[in-house]
Amino acid sequence: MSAPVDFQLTDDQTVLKRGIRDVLEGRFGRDALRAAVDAADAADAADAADAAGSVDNDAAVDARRAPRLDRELWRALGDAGFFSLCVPEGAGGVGLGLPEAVLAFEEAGRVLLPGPAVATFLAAGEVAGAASGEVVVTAVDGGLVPWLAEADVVRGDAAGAVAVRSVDPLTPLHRVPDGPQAPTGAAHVSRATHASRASHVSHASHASLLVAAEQLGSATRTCEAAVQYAQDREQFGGPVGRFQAVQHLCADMLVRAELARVAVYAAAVTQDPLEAAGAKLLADDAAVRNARDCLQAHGGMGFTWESDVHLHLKRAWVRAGLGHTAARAEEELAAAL
Amino acid sequence: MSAPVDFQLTDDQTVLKRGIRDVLEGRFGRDALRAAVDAADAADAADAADAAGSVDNDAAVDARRAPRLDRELWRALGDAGFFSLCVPEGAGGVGLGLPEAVLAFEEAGRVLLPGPAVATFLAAGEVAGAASGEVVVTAVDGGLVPWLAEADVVRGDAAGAVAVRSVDPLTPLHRVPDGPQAPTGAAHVSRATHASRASHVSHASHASLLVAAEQLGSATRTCEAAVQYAQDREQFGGPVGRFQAVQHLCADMLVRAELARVAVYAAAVTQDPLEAAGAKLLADDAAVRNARDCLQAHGGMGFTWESDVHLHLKRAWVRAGLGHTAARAEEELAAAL
Amino acid sequence: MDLTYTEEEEAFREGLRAWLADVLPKLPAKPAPDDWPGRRAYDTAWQRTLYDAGYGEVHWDASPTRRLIFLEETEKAGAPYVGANFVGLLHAGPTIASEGTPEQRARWLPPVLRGDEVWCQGFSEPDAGSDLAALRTRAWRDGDDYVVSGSKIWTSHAEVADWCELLVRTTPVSEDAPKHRGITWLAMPMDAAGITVRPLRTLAGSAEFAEVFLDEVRVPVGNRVGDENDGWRVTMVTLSFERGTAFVGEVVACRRLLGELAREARANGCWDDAVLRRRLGRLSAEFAALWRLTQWNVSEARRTGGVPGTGGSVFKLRYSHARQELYDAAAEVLGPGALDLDRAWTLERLSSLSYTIAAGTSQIQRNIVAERVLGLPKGR
Amino acid sequence: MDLTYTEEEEAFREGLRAWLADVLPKLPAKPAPDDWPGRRAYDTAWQRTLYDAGYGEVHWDASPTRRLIFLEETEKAGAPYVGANFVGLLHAGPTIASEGTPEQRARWLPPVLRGDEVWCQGFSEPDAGSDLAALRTRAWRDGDDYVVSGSKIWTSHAEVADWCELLVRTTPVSEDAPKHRGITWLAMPMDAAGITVRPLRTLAGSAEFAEVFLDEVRVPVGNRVGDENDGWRVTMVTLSFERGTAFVGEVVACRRLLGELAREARANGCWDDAVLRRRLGRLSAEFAALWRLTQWNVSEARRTGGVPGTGGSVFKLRYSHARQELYDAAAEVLGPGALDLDRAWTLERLSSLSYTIAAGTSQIQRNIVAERVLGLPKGR
Repeated sequence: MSAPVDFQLTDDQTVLKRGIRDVLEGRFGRDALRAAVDAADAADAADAADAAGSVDNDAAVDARRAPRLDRELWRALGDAGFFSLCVPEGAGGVGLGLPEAVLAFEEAGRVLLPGPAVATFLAAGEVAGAASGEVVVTAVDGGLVPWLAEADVVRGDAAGAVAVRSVDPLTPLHRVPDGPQAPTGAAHVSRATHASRASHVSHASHASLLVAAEQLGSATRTCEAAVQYAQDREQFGGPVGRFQAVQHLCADMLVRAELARVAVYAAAVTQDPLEAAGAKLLADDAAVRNARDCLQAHGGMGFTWESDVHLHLKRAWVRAGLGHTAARAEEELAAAL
Repeated sequence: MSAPVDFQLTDDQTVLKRGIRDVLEGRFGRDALRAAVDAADAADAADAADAAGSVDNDAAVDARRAPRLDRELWRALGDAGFFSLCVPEGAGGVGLGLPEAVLAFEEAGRVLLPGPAVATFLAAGEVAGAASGEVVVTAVDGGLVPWLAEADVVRGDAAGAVAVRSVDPLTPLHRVPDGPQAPTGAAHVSRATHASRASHVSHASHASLLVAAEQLGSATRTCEAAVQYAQDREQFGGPVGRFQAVQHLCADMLVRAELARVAVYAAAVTQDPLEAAGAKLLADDAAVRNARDCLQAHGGMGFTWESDVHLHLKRAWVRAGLGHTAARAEEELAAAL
Repeated sequence: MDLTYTEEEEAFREGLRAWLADVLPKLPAKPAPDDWPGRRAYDTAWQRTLYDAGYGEVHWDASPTRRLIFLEETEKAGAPYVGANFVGLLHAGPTIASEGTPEQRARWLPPVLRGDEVWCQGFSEPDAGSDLAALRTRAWRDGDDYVVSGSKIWTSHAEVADWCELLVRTTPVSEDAPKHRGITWLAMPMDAAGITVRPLRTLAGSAEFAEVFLDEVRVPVGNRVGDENDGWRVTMVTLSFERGTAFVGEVVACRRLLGELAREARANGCWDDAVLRRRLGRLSAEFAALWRLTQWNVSEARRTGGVPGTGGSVFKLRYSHARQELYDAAAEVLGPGALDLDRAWTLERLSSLSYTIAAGTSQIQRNIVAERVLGLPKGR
Repeated sequence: MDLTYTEEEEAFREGLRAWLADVLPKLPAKPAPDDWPGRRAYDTAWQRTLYDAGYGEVHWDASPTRRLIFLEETEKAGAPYVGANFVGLLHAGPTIASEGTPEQRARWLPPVLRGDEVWCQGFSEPDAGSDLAALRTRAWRDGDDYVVSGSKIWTSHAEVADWCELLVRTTPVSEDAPKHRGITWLAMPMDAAGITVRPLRTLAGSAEFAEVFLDEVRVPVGNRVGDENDGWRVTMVTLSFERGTAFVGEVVACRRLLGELAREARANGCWDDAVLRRRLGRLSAEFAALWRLTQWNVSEARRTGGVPGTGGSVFKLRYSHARQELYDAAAEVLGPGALDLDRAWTLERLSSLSYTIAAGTSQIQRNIVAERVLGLPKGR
């Protein structure tokens, strides 16, 4: 007798997810995260000093020292098979599917992994060196280009891109002024192989889905962080987590994260572009609103630079602008009704 | 030294508001409200029986027995000066202003006064008999006509109006099919005196504001009812009002009602059409959401026919469709930015 | 993670579809909403039809996927709802199947499956709503009987039920006996002396529920399921069952309603309103995800070998609000038509107001999620 | 109900406008955000300018309407904010004015009005945020001094302040001395030995606040305002003051920001997006009503002859969320620009994240409204 519908992680998937979490937490745990933030911070301060000492021109702005991508981490992820997860075994990859990919990106979102991981992942098998983490690939996405200065390969037309002082200290951004808002990973492919039109559609849809998976990881993490803080923080003679107001805040966070989870996982299984758009919509919502609620649960402590909550919120804002925006997802879903 | 800005009720206004409340509660207290609901209910049941025994045709639908307007109550309100509050003293009215009118309509909304009070009030001084409550005036408003069958005078073009089985047991409704969605009390004035164009604009704005005042009264009442129930109802060994979840529900209700209150009062003082549109927007929101939250605070008890909560919700839905709808108010406010 | 159906399951689906296509057109006209004997007859006849075709036991099927397929296909085909059989098939039945003696199972389960007997539920009381364990209906032993006095509320189909699954207090609340102890589960015959049923009208104007007054009603001790004073535990089996698969059909229904709403919006011109259109798009994503969450919870329940757990609270929280939002969106699409009780949407909107209250308010559900799922300290 | 201004008030407004038009263009350039001595100098110079022109005492004016006009007109004209003078003018000053001895008032108030001395606030502690009364910084008597040890957090302008209004615990918490008793209010000179100030960086990247560490700092007993152990009552005067008129300028600012946002939306094309346009329309209604609520609360306060009461909680609850919603709408208007720290909106959006937390979280505000305004039983 064959297996019935089983919309749960297989044992292999659970092991894989755990393994990726171990790699990521080992290579990019909290200390590494804060070190990266401090480094980006120092670069920003140096830029500010430069800017103060020079006339304001585009060249100066462009020269801003963005946070450095940790190439060693990138190669380590490549070695662990992170980027080649969906590359066929015959082509040297791990040969797994989109469901495994969303689990990996969920973990990446959880630890706030910096770098254009989605673009590099989608380039693996198409751009030489991407799968191994030797070559860093980014893509023009909705008028934004993350990590343009650090990337070896840029997909899409980044002509005229201007550096932006990014709200997320770990995601340097460029804007492509007035360009067509090309969907992620699609349309103009430069410095890279061309792909078929159908592949463009699935690229765009997969990119949205993988970003959604990152949002899911972040939403889950901020929910856990709020719960942890509510258990630890004492006010009015006991943990604040015994107050219904805090309990209900946390409960709503879990509901958002769990709804996003099934949407992301199901879209990965069905590969239905509409389900991917819906997953992005719900995951954006979960990541942004959970980060906000996590901050609220933390009170003043969440407002400090030392807390990680703001890093989740800022990254969630950046990701909400990549792939399907809410407006686009809603319109596509409505059109299909 | 003259008085500084004093955005509070004057002593006279407080006395007036109290007096109107006494009249309304004396003439249309809770027993009268429930008797009116029962009567409307019996009429509806009779209609249903008729409908079951006949072929479905427009004549049968039109013959539906709507709730009867209490003419005695209407005349009593007229005697108390309710409808002639803003009619100049020289013309036999009370000679007060719009601020006093919104206080009166707030009280009317509080007790769920049935009947086309806003249209009759606005017709006082223009339509003979309206001021005294002898003549009942209704108006075509956004495709709806409340109390068409009972009204003596209809303002606006109600040609082809079709009876609707109204969700609010105390507000019979007709729809004007596919007609232009004329603003309240405006455009085509039939069986009544004509008025100038400027007067139309202020009519429409005043109508929205008076409906908003009714919504405010309802929002205040449901907030009070929720608080009362939370104090009385015991669950888990004490009043449910000691639970933060219930406390915060009630606090949010108060915030909505108080914001609507200052918006309605200020619009009455300034007579600014934009402030009136904003007041309608906030008062609709307060009335509908407070009724919903009041129902939630009441739990299962709020879901019974015997509770008054649903009467507030249903009336609030009807009022939200009269005068400025949310979409129209938002667009007008945006256009002025 | 797998969302494909096995050949067996697909065969089950195909067979069911074919059977529904054959049998549904032959059904008699639906009875009027307030014709309780007529509704009982209609609903039990449908259960008998299912039983004769081999689908009678589908709610108790070991395969949750088959249950899912059954609920999905019957909803899509517009088949009758479980109706008067609800408590028997989805509450009392599973409780008896899990906790009853072999004799009790033999006595009560087959008539439910055949549509011969109808059950109602006597749990809630006027003073024990969210705080169900605070129930006060008393029962004391008198020979081989329990003698029961008190009152119950929100009882569906009380007028036409044969049996009532009844929670009674057999030990008064005290220091030694906290309120969750001292409760006992009884099967009460609805024709016993001392039972008065009074219809309870809801804000939707209908009398879907009743109050049941009990004045020294005698219930044989043999009608007790589980031990005396162990009724809370026995009940919890039923309640988690309720929160698990009970909503499958409703999610399918919501997705259908959303489609109807889009058609209406396109027809009446308000599809051009971007605010409304995007709102419908978002609801589409929500209900698609709720459908996946159902599959997730069912898969999880099968894995853990038991009834669905706290995942049901997560589902119910989001579902109940999303369904209310659906009707709010519908009201925008209908415009003035949203005030018309002759539009089915209007009555459904009114009914939906209970979704965030019935079977545990959203506030209670959040408490459950916070304390049992997230492990936050007991609320205060 | 009256919203017209008297001739006197209109004359005050006209005079103020003319004076601002004359004086504002002559102001020096604004100092950099992290140039604390520069900011102190700029802010105190502005206060001195106000003082010399007869506006120095406007925050303490008996006429709340004049305060309202002052805050409205200075915001509209783009005048400097109260800045480093905030605590002196709006917290410590009013407290001393209300609770201090004649000698204390003579010592501390004139330098605040003249912009000679700057105050900071030492209330919050790392372990006493929402539960302010749980503060642990200890003070014990030693001769004519209190000796103070502990730490404070969220202290603005600590680096450049002359004085700190400090809350300390003078009696340990016990059965006999609940936490709200046993607190004392002290004016601590910031140049005393034992004080360490460490900048506290916020998520916006700036160091608007500091932590203040106190290691056996000696504060003369004569610097105590109010009785020993009566500091909680003394403090409440200040806190309700803070929640009353402190937001007038901000509401005016929000209405200006909304106008700027509409202009930007019209320029960049997203005005065609009905979802966004209607959102801005709704926010316009909200801020108009919040402005009216300010006038309402101020009028009420004057009538009751005291500082604004619980109406401030209603205001703060709605205002803090509405302002966050304004920045969310701004982010939609700006699109990718909302991720750019060089757009002023982005930093302001980050700062606004504290609005629902600082000076009493929204959760605490709802408790206050529920218990003190609505009279619900003490929460649990």
